[in-house]
Amino acid sequence: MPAKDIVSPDRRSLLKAAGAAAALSLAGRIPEAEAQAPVTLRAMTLQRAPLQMKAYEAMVKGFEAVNRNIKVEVLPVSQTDLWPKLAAAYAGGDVPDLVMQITSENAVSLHGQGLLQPVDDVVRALGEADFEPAAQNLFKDKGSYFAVPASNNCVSLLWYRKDLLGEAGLAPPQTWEQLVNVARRLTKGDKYGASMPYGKTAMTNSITWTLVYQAGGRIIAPDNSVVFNSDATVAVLEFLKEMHPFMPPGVNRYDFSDVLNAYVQGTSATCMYTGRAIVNVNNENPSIADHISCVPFPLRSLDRPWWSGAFESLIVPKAAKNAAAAKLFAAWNFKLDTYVEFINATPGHQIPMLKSVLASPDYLSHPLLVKYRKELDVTIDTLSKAHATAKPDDKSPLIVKAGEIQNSGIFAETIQRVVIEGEAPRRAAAWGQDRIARLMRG
Amino acid sequence: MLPSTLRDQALGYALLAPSLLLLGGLLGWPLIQAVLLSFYDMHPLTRRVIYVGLENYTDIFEDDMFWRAFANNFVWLAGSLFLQIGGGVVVALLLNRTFIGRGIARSLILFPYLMPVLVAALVWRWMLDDIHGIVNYAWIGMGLKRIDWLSTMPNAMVTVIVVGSWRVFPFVVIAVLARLQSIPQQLYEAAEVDGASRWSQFWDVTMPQIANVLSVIVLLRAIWDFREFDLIFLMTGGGPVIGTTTLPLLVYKEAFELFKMGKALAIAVVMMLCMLVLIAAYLRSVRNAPASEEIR
Amino acid sequence: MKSLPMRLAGLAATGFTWLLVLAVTFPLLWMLGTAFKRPTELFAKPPTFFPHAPTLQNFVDVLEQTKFTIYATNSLIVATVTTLFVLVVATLGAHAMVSFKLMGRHVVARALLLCYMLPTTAVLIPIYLMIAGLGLANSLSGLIVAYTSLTLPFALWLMRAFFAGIPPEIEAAALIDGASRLRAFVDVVLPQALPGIVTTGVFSFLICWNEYLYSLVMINDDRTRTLPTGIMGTLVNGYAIEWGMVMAAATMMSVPLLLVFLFLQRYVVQGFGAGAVKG
Amino acid sequence: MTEIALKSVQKKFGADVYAVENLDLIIAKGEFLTLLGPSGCGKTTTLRMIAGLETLTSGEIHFNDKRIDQLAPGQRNVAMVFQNYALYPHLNVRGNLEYPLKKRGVPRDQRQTMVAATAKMLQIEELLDRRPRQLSGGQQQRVALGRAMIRDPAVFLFDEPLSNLDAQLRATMRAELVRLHLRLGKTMVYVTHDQLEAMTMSTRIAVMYKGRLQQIDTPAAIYSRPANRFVAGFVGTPTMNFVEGVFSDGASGLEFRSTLLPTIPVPGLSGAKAGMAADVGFRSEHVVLGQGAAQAEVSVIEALGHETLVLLTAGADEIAVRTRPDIALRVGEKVRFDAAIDQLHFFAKTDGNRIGG
Repeated sequence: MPAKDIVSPDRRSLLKAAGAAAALSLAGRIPEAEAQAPVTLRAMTLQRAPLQMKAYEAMVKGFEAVNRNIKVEVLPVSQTDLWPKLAAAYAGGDVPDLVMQITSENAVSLHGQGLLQPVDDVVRALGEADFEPAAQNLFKDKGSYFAVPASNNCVSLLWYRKDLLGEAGLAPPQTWEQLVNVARRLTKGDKYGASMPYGKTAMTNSITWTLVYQAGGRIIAPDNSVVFNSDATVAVLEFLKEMHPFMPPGVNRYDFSDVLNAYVQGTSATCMYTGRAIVNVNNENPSIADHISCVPFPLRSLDRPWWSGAFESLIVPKAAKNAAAAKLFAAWNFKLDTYVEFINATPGHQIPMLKSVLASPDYLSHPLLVKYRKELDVTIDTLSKAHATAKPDDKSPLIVKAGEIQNSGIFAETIQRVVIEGEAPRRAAAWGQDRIARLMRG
Repeated sequence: MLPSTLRDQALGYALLAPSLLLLGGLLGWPLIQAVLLSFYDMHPLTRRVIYVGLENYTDIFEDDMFWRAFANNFVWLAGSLFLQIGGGVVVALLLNRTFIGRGIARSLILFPYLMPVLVAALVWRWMLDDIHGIVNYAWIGMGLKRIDWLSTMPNAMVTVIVVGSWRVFPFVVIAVLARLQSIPQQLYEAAEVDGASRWSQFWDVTMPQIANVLSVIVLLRAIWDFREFDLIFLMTGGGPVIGTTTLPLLVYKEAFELFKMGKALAIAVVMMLCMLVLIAAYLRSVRNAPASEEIR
Repeated sequence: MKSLPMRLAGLAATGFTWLLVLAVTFPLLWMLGTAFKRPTELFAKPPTFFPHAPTLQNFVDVLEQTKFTIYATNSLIVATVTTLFVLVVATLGAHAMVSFKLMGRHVVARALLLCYMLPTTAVLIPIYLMIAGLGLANSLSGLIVAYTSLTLPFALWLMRAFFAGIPPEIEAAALIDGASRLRAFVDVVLPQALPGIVTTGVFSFLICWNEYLYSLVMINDDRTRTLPTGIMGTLVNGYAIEWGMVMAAATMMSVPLLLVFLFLQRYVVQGFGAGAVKG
Repeated sequence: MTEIALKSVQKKFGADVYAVENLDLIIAKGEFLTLLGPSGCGKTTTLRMIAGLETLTSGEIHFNDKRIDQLAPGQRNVAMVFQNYALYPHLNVRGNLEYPLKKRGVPRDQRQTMVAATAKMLQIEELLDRRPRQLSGGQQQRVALGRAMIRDPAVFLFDEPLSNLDAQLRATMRAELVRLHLRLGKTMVYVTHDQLEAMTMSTRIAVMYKGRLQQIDTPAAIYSRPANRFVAGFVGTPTMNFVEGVFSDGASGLEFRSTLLPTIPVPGLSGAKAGMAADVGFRSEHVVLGQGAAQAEVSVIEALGHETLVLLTAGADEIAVRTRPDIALRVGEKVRFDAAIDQLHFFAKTDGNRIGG
């Protein structure tokens, strides 16, 4: 496929993605036969808000126009359903060719089971050096990339209401202790101080890592032993229990959407969430749009900073039937115009993982990002210091069962035991330890 | 030409064949597979299959999660049966009277049964919403303390039982109502002549007449409720903690969240054995019920 | 003429009955009310029962922002095809079981009962493996196969009870009048079984329309999702539950069904009484 | 006209339950034969085997000289009227009458004339457009008859067709069926447990019990010379009186002794011999009150108007007596009675068979 076919006269599309796709095909990665036969590419995605789906449509349209023999089907899946879906898909031999925006724990686990194809060619074609260093570090195992870093989002933020904190004379909290205080002070009648997840949900499971790391603990030690039952975990459980009365009554069932909703609707004065708060507040409750801001999520102790990023990536399963086409489309994901359209479908939520895009005016010119430039900078800054939960620092080995652990629901259950059933944190931590150990054995 | 009897038999088998083939292929074979695979360790992603003998079974019997789910299953079953049968009989008795708008009332009462499970779950979740739910609004309006209906115990279990019973009690109403309508009026007249009170008319005339139908309904509902998945999953997802995790939910969790297919199937097999006991009881009760000569 | 206290008691009972009926139908009414409310009214205190300013916006949003029509079409296809297929198979099978004295029919009846009562979750995994093996994973045909496994035992069971209730002399008379067995079945047995067929059809359609677990596990593709998983996936497990939209979707998913039911009520109630309970 | 011959017909249900056991039966051309017996005696099974609705376990059935037991019901040219009429509920009367004609490929216009003629004959013309459930029992009965007649079958089979009608209508229909038989002259087989129907309508009656044929004869012969104790007891109202006793040798030859009746001399009763236990049977109309050696107490008096039934008790025995309506008796009164000596029937205690001619 000659390169000039791909390059549209549009200035923005002259950028690297198209070039990368061309490089891939020119390098003869697509066998002649496959290039000729019509192929349906099944690409699963975990980001599926309506505007994101629209952005995908545009992305696919552009891709199909160039690669006339490839049809792309985008399969949206919720975070909660991902694991069952994958189980069913693998068990049934009906594996997607590409999974987009999969969070790092899940990508690492699939890699740990030896289920992923190396994607070095895609990463190299896009320019390895352009990726954030943490991402390079995370997805490169034994010298080879098992996932293409795609975007990041930062749940490790605390959104707060400037007006409410100001009225109460409170500063944005930096430590757990301060957060408890803020939450307590702002809880009055139907208004609550904070919003965090306590449900048996994906969000509860995913933030537990962060809190344990912040408390100085780990879940899996570098030697792969389970160390969940620690003082740090107990501290986390106690913190969550202390916070619980300052949250809306339904918090025991909260997942991502509920946590954010409580803040957006004005029910809670603060919430733990990604930059999506920006767009949701502006769409659903503009009356508070001028009063929102965020800080990095408070730490247990200021001398031990730890924040997490989702490190969403693109992966190509080994069992994919159209791996070459999948890689081609993976590279196409980064074609600047549609990439930015996708990222900014939820402005502030998805943060590009390519340095060049992060600095590009195409990205930064979105009106909401202009308006909330300060909050965006907090997000970007926090993410630059953030790690993936499956690799809490650059030196640690990958926790190859991170996905299994997170999806098992053990975290949420441990928390619920303490907060809802009133079990002693130490006992609950021991229970969680035992469950995780069983899981690691299996 | 075949003799007519043989031709008839052949035709009979031909008519039955599609049913038998489909049942065998779609249920018989998977059932055998389920039992076989329960002796294996099976990972759905890697499709690695290792024979482990009885390990899955010893595993679940040693696991307190299993026993909690087992207990939950029976709490759910007993609660649901009690509510839907009790409620169903009461409503059937009320609807059996002559009153204004009886026809409409009889139609309306059936609606919950026809509501898709998902719709039922969503409507109730909305009504039970912590802040904006109508239930809590009314509850607090009556001067009562706000209640967390779905995420503390025992509230969550009670709530799913109430919602589950709300959804299926019309089944009991219709079945009982049909029976009530066939009770000869003379029996009541005789009782009245004998000076029986309303209450004793109910116990001495009505109950014996509907007892047979009731016993069949109880078992039928028991068998269906025992395996209920959708409603509980959609209402609570098995939470809080594992407060409303019944065996079907545990099977789902083991298979699709923890990836222990073998263990999940072992639990399913144990469930099936429990069901067999219920089915045996059902068969016996049907055999004793004079109205039905269906199964002999 | 009844005495005054008796009449008062009767009146009280009637009042209580209606109160109960309204309480039972309240969730349905609340769903309808919510579906027509604007977001501001949704969270109003005190809550309103009848929307002050009814709007169709929620419905428009559901239809425009989600693939509701696609999900509904899929559900309709899956439920209709499964129901028709199962009705044909079960009608023939039930007739064979009731009016042919086949060897082993009692064994078949037992086996049928067992199938009828199997826990779905137990065979979910093997059935899924089988459907995937047939290359039907992630397709409507795969769901049709799965739903056949759910509805066929039930349909056979119900239908068998209905056929058993048809006087055998009617078929015998047709045979003597010169009809073949098949002809007699078509001419005189089938018309008698019609209420049973309608009832069975309604219930099997309901089962398919409602089913959640198989659809959740089997379908990845948004374009082949059915209503329950589609609504759950886009409106509930999304990034924000918009109750107005959820209730609008729920309304569209359930109300047509309720109307169809009202239309067929006579048959269906008969079906409950006759088949479902007799076992 | 068709002669029906059943040759060693057997019907087994399950491993060893005989519904019909070794039945040999010839039904003559144009005969009205009734299969009479209590429920479960095999009479309906026999009829259904003739119709082709039941298969034979062994044996053969012939219509004239043609073996038909392997033929489908529709190929036997029989018509059947069922107890519950078995009208097709979804067809109107016209449709019901037409159905057998359609199945035989009778052209439309011909069908219409035949329906009209049959309806006229049975006086159901105004019912032609009604559905069966809109008809009374008697009307349904006529339609069922019409459906049987309309195609002029070789054999008519009736399975208790009158049992769902009320008493008055039943009497009317009995007469009508007899007329129908006379007019059509077809071979008819009629199943009933009602002896009145059997006695009034039949050319011959075949009494069945426990799957076996007990006796086949004209109604008069069945009544006056029952072949065994079962037939004797089953036919006749009130039931024949039975008294237990033993044969013994007396002064003037063989005698029958019982506790209740005076010794009855029965010299030359073939098949009886001294020491043999037997029952003596005599019908209620053959008892004479106010004379004789036997004595009993009056326990019940039923005045029927044209006659009076009296029930006597003597020890464990009960004796029914038909007598004139003007008799003056009181309950509790002791009376003498006698049984007409030439109207006695003896049945062996061992097998219940009739002793002597």
